[in-house]
Amino acid sequence: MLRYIARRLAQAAIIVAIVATITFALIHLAPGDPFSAVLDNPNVSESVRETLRAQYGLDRPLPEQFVRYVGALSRGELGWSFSHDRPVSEVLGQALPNTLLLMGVALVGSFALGILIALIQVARRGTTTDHALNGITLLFIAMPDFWLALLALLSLAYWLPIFPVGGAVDPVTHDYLSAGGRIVDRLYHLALPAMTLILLASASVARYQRAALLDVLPSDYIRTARLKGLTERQILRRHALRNALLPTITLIGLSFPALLTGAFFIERIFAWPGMGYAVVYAIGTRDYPLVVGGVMIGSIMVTLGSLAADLLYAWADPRVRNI
Amino acid sequence: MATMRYVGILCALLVCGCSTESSRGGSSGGTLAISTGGDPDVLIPNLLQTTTGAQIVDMVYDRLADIGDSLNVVNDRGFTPRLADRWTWAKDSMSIAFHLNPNAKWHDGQPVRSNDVRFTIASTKDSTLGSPAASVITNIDSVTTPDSSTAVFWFHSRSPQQFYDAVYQLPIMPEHVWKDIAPAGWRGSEAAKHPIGSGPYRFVRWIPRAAVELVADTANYRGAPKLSRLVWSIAPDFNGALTRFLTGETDFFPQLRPDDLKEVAKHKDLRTRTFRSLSYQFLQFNLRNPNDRDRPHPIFGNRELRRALTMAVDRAALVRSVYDTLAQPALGPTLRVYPTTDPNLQQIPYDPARSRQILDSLGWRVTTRDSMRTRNDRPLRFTISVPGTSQVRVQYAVLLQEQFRRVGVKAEIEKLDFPVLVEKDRKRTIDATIGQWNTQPSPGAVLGSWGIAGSRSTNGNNYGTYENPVFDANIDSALASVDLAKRKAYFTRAYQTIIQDAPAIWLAEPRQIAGYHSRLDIETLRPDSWWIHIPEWSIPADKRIARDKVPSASPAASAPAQPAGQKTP
Amino acid sequence: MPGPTPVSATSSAARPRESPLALSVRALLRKRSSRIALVVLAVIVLVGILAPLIAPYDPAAQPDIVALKSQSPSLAHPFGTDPYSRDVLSRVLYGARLSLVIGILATFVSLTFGVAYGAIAGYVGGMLDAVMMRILDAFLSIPRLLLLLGVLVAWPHLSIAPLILFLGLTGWFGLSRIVRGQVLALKHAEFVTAARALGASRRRILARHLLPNLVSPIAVAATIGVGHVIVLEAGLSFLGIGVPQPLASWGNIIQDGADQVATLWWMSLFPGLFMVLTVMTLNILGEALRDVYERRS
Amino acid sequence: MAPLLSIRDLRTWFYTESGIAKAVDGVSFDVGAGETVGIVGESGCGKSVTALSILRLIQPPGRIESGSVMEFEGRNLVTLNDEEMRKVRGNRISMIFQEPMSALNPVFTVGDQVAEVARIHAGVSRRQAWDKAVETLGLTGIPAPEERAKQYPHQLSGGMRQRVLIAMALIMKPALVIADEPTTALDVTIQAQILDLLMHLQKEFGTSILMITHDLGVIAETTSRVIVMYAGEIVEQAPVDELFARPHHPYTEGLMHSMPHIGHDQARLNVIPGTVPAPTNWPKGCRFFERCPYSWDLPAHEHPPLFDVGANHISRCHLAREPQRRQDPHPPLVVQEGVDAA
Repeated sequence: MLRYIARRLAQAAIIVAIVATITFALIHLAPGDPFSAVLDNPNVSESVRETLRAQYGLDRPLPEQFVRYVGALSRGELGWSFSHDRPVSEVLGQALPNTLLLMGVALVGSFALGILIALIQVARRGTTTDHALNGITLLFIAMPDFWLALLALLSLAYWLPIFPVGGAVDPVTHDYLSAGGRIVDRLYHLALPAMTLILLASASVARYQRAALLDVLPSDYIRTARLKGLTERQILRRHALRNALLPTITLIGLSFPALLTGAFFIERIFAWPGMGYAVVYAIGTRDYPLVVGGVMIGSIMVTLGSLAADLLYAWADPRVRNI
Repeated sequence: MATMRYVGILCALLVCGCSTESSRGGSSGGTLAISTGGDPDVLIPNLLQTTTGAQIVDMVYDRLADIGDSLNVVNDRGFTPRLADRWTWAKDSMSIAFHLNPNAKWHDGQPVRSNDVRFTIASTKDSTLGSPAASVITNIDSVTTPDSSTAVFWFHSRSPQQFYDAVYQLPIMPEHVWKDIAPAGWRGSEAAKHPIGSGPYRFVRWIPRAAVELVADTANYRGAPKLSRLVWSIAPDFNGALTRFLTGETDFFPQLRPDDLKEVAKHKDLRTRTFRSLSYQFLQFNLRNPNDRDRPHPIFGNRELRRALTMAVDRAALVRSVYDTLAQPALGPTLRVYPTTDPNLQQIPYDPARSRQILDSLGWRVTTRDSMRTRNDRPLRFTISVPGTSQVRVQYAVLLQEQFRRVGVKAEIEKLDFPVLVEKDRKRTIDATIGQWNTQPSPGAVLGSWGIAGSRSTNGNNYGTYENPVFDANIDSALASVDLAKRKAYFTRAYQTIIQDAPAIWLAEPRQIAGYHSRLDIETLRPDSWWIHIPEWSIPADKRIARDKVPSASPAASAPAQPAGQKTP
Repeated sequence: MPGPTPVSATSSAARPRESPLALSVRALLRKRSSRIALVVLAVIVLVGILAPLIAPYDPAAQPDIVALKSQSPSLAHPFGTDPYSRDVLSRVLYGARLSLVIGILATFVSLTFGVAYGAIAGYVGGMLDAVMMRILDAFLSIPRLLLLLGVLVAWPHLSIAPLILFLGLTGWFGLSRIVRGQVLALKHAEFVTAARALGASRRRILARHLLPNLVSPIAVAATIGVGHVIVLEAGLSFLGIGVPQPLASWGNIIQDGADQVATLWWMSLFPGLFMVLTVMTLNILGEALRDVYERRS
Repeated sequence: MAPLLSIRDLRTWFYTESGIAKAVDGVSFDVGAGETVGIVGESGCGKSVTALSILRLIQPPGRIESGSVMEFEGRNLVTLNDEEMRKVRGNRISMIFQEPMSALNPVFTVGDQVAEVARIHAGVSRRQAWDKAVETLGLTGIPAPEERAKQYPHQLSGGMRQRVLIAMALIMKPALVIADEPTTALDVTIQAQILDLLMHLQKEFGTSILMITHDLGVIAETTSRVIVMYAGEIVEQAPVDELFARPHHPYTEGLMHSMPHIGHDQARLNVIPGTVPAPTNWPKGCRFFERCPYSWDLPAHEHPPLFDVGANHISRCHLAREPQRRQDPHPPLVVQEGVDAA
């Protein structure tokens, strides 16, 4: 088991290194001097421009810049964000917890909802509920994230003003609430974005889980369970689901990129101050280091996510666990 | 005698509230949440360029004197005392001495001294800072400080607008906060993040992309403002800001569009108020080649071609489509509200047929299948750059694109983000852009955006580099003459020159619509800055809602506890 | 005594074509949902192709920017008009054409790249394969949208061709992994060693022997890929960097109405409906193809 | 004494696209308390379907036709509702299958799976159920049952897993255990151990066993009475010694001859030519007609009932009425595809 973990960690490290090269290329893909956004600002005198270029070693040959870039990366420095006048690592560091909160809640919620829908469908396989749910999940898979977010915001925050119109906290009253009040306020603001992301992500989980369950049903140990006198519901929930969850765990690993993209749009529309929102803002203001920092951290999150999913799978499947 | 009549007319035209200094007592409390679609750029009086930034700075800082609702720019009529409680003109009127109000204090408790005034003017003129306000205080030579409570402004030349130039442009900044920071470092400095002023509101907090919060300076030398807290709620874009206002999350939204009025009407506790604003919109051509500023622009360098393009656009329909009845087609780089503007300035007519003839005569023939014109196989094509977040300007661009298409001209649209657009404007690397100037009470400001000075200086606003000495000369002589009739004649001749040169297609003089919550008693919304009377706005005690009942003491966060109840003299 | 009843061998008259393609098409058509999806998709594609003929107005024309602005659906304009008085129905029909073209071309780029990369990695194997796979993992770890934005930030002003190229270049990773797996599996199959024994060149083997077996996974990736690109293009338009005006794609029609989504509901409803319908049918077909392909292999 | 289980006219049909497959077409037999009854027949003759029908585990499109009666402990299993039927399964009647490798849930420990039966039916606490499971596992001869119970199925051998299944079947001391090909998948040495275990446990708990197999050797060793099934119906039933001594139905005779006898150097096993007819349209007359060496015109169109042919010995063959036909056997009417009719 440990050997397996070690190998996977090494693989993850290589992937992150390659992503660093890709992001380095992305920076230098941009036309002109990557720091032109501030340097060409006439207010900044030529001398300041020279010092900044020297500091970032832009006047040195490309390979040397790359070494310096990777060195900085390993120390966790992601360069300087111009739109915020602060180091990128600080900006993203502040934004990351919000994204992790949103994605974490959405991950748990979408898998719970997805599995529940799959269970209902398989328990009533062949009936109209099964077909109806099939149709609905197909609809949500096909729905573009921003369109659903737009509809959710419109229907649940404007026509039926149940939820706030975005933001992580109520900008006006948050700090004056009691500690409990603050938590309620934060949850109240988290509700709609998280719900939208859950709806988006749970559709594919439901379809995937339903297929896994249907694969498991004809197997012999299900018949043995029936022989033992278990009710259909117990068979489904205890024996079938427990086995059908294994492929779903691998799905967790694969779903991170899609979840991050979904979070990306939802943060933009619900003004959720996470990493996605910061990167979109940075794109508008051509703040390359922040955009590239976002790509970097995004891919690290995805890599760690799939690594965690693999480890969870190894732990969950006894056949793999105690090799 | 002439000046008296002059002032009277201006006052009548401008819905002058002439509200006397209303007493600052009465019930204080309540929170005003202003909905805005983007962060302020920077909270430094002589560096800011966004209206949100100006709103916050005008609440945190003070000017020497306030222009008053009459917006009179000649001599010091209508100006009411602020930091300066009295001022005296030199006999030869080459200098004005301002006496500072002894009670005026900075929010950190330091007294306001004349050095602060001298420092504010000097730092703005310092080229290493590169302040955009530098170009509007060119007439001020320097400021001397004979004693700690007197600041004397020295001018290069006598002008009817001397006092206006000295007082209107810049709020006064505390020298002891800024003098040790190098100009290049101002933007990123701690002082920029926690501004200290002398105005009616203290700075509490700025959470990027979320909110800016100010709290009433209860010990202010001019008495505490009525509203105890101001919050700018920052939404990701215009749509987010509008929705937050419609759902009652915020109380005030100054940028309603005609199309939104139907929505606002659905909410019983929301009101709207239309008010005149000092802004005009235009499609600006870059007369210089974006890649090489010394050579003329291949298309817009030609005056006849610019006139042809102007004739292709049905400006009246365009303005009606975007603004319904809430705007008039702009006459030129000026406003109908200026007394010196002749309402029936001669315009280039809407005449697509004539426009096609001119384009043909200039050698731009229709050859390609999609009926687009080319000349020695270069297509008649240019890009219109607009800020992506401004729905109005995007709408203009798409409408103009179609009008140009009908005469065989291909216009492409490039949506950029506001700061990037400003950068490109400054570097003159744009073909054409849809601009809007929130100009000043003084018609003379037109030199900054259309005169040669504005074109040549690195941080001038004449992004199209339109340079016509006849235009500049007429404006200068207009500004120099005191007699209204002569002044108007010079302005009219200048406007006719620039209109016929067509450096831009003048679009609209929009009136602004503000939406506000019914519990708010709001004062006059002044055209140059609707927010200037916020300290006198109030919320009656019986109409207070949840966010008003927030304790007036500043939150647990940074700001030092304010000693409550200190009586002002 | 009646004669014994002869056992009749099951010799059917015309034996149906047994090629894998025919098999999968027949299997596909057996499912009712696939049949409906195919019909709906055919209609939408037809609409796209015939757009110029059936669209009542010129999509870019602004007949009357004052009187006809933002009209709700009416007989004259079944899908209503946009803030520039353009007919939304015509724009949605032309949008069908543009969105589908972008989807198909971008997916074509993805397929060629994906198959090439996967085939080479699978066929050559060894160290090269390991390196190529790690590079693939790296690209797969970056969400496609983020990668796209990172690239598009560098070129703010894009016309259709480069947009399609970038959409294609960021979408081939998943398929190349499948192709590699397939090639690895087939590499040692008998008929490949036989071909090599007959002296076939490596390129010939790849083209003649391996590719035909990749038809099914490629078909699956293609159908679902087109759906992805359409949604992605809509997302980019929403962020303001998609298809430039005055061209019409479903994404930028929604973007035109996004600012007044409360009042101009028809601006998001109709293009959104078409888009969801198209992507849904593509997904149904993709999944049906995948079931057929998995059951058979 | 009344039989433990008495089945009358059991009919289990499958409604497939290609017509109604009458897998079990009117089967009746009894099983006495403590008795071991064997059911033998080629695969596809309906023996497994009979077993599944007893436990009402027939999945759609299969269905137990109305009119079938299965009396067990005074109740007709056919008409019990699901709730009551569940209380019978694993508690009063349990079953062991052929494939031990896949019959255990891979993600639960062996002990848990056995204990689960006790938790459901005995309603005891988790701890008590675990102890009972370990105790029963011990009974099946698994060494160190305490440790084994904590292991997962993939860590046990085939024989060991079959013992677990037996433990699972016997933990509640059911009245009847149905063993469907319990040893077929195991290698020979293990087969004997499992059979001995079954016989030993039967004596220990007095459970009756319904032994379903195609292997006449297993029948001979373990059963007291044998039922021969062919094409969905019972063709012969007799005490085991009687059947082996005097097989009456030609199909049984054919089965006996195709058994390899140790010591005889038989070059080639005798094979019953032809295959079982399609269950969707059973032939009108005797269903073994095509493959029967003694067939004549009568069986072709008259379906033989069950005749008494000796002490407790019944056979569904017209030879009971015309024994002389047995003298002139003729080559089978059906031509074996590709095999020369030796």
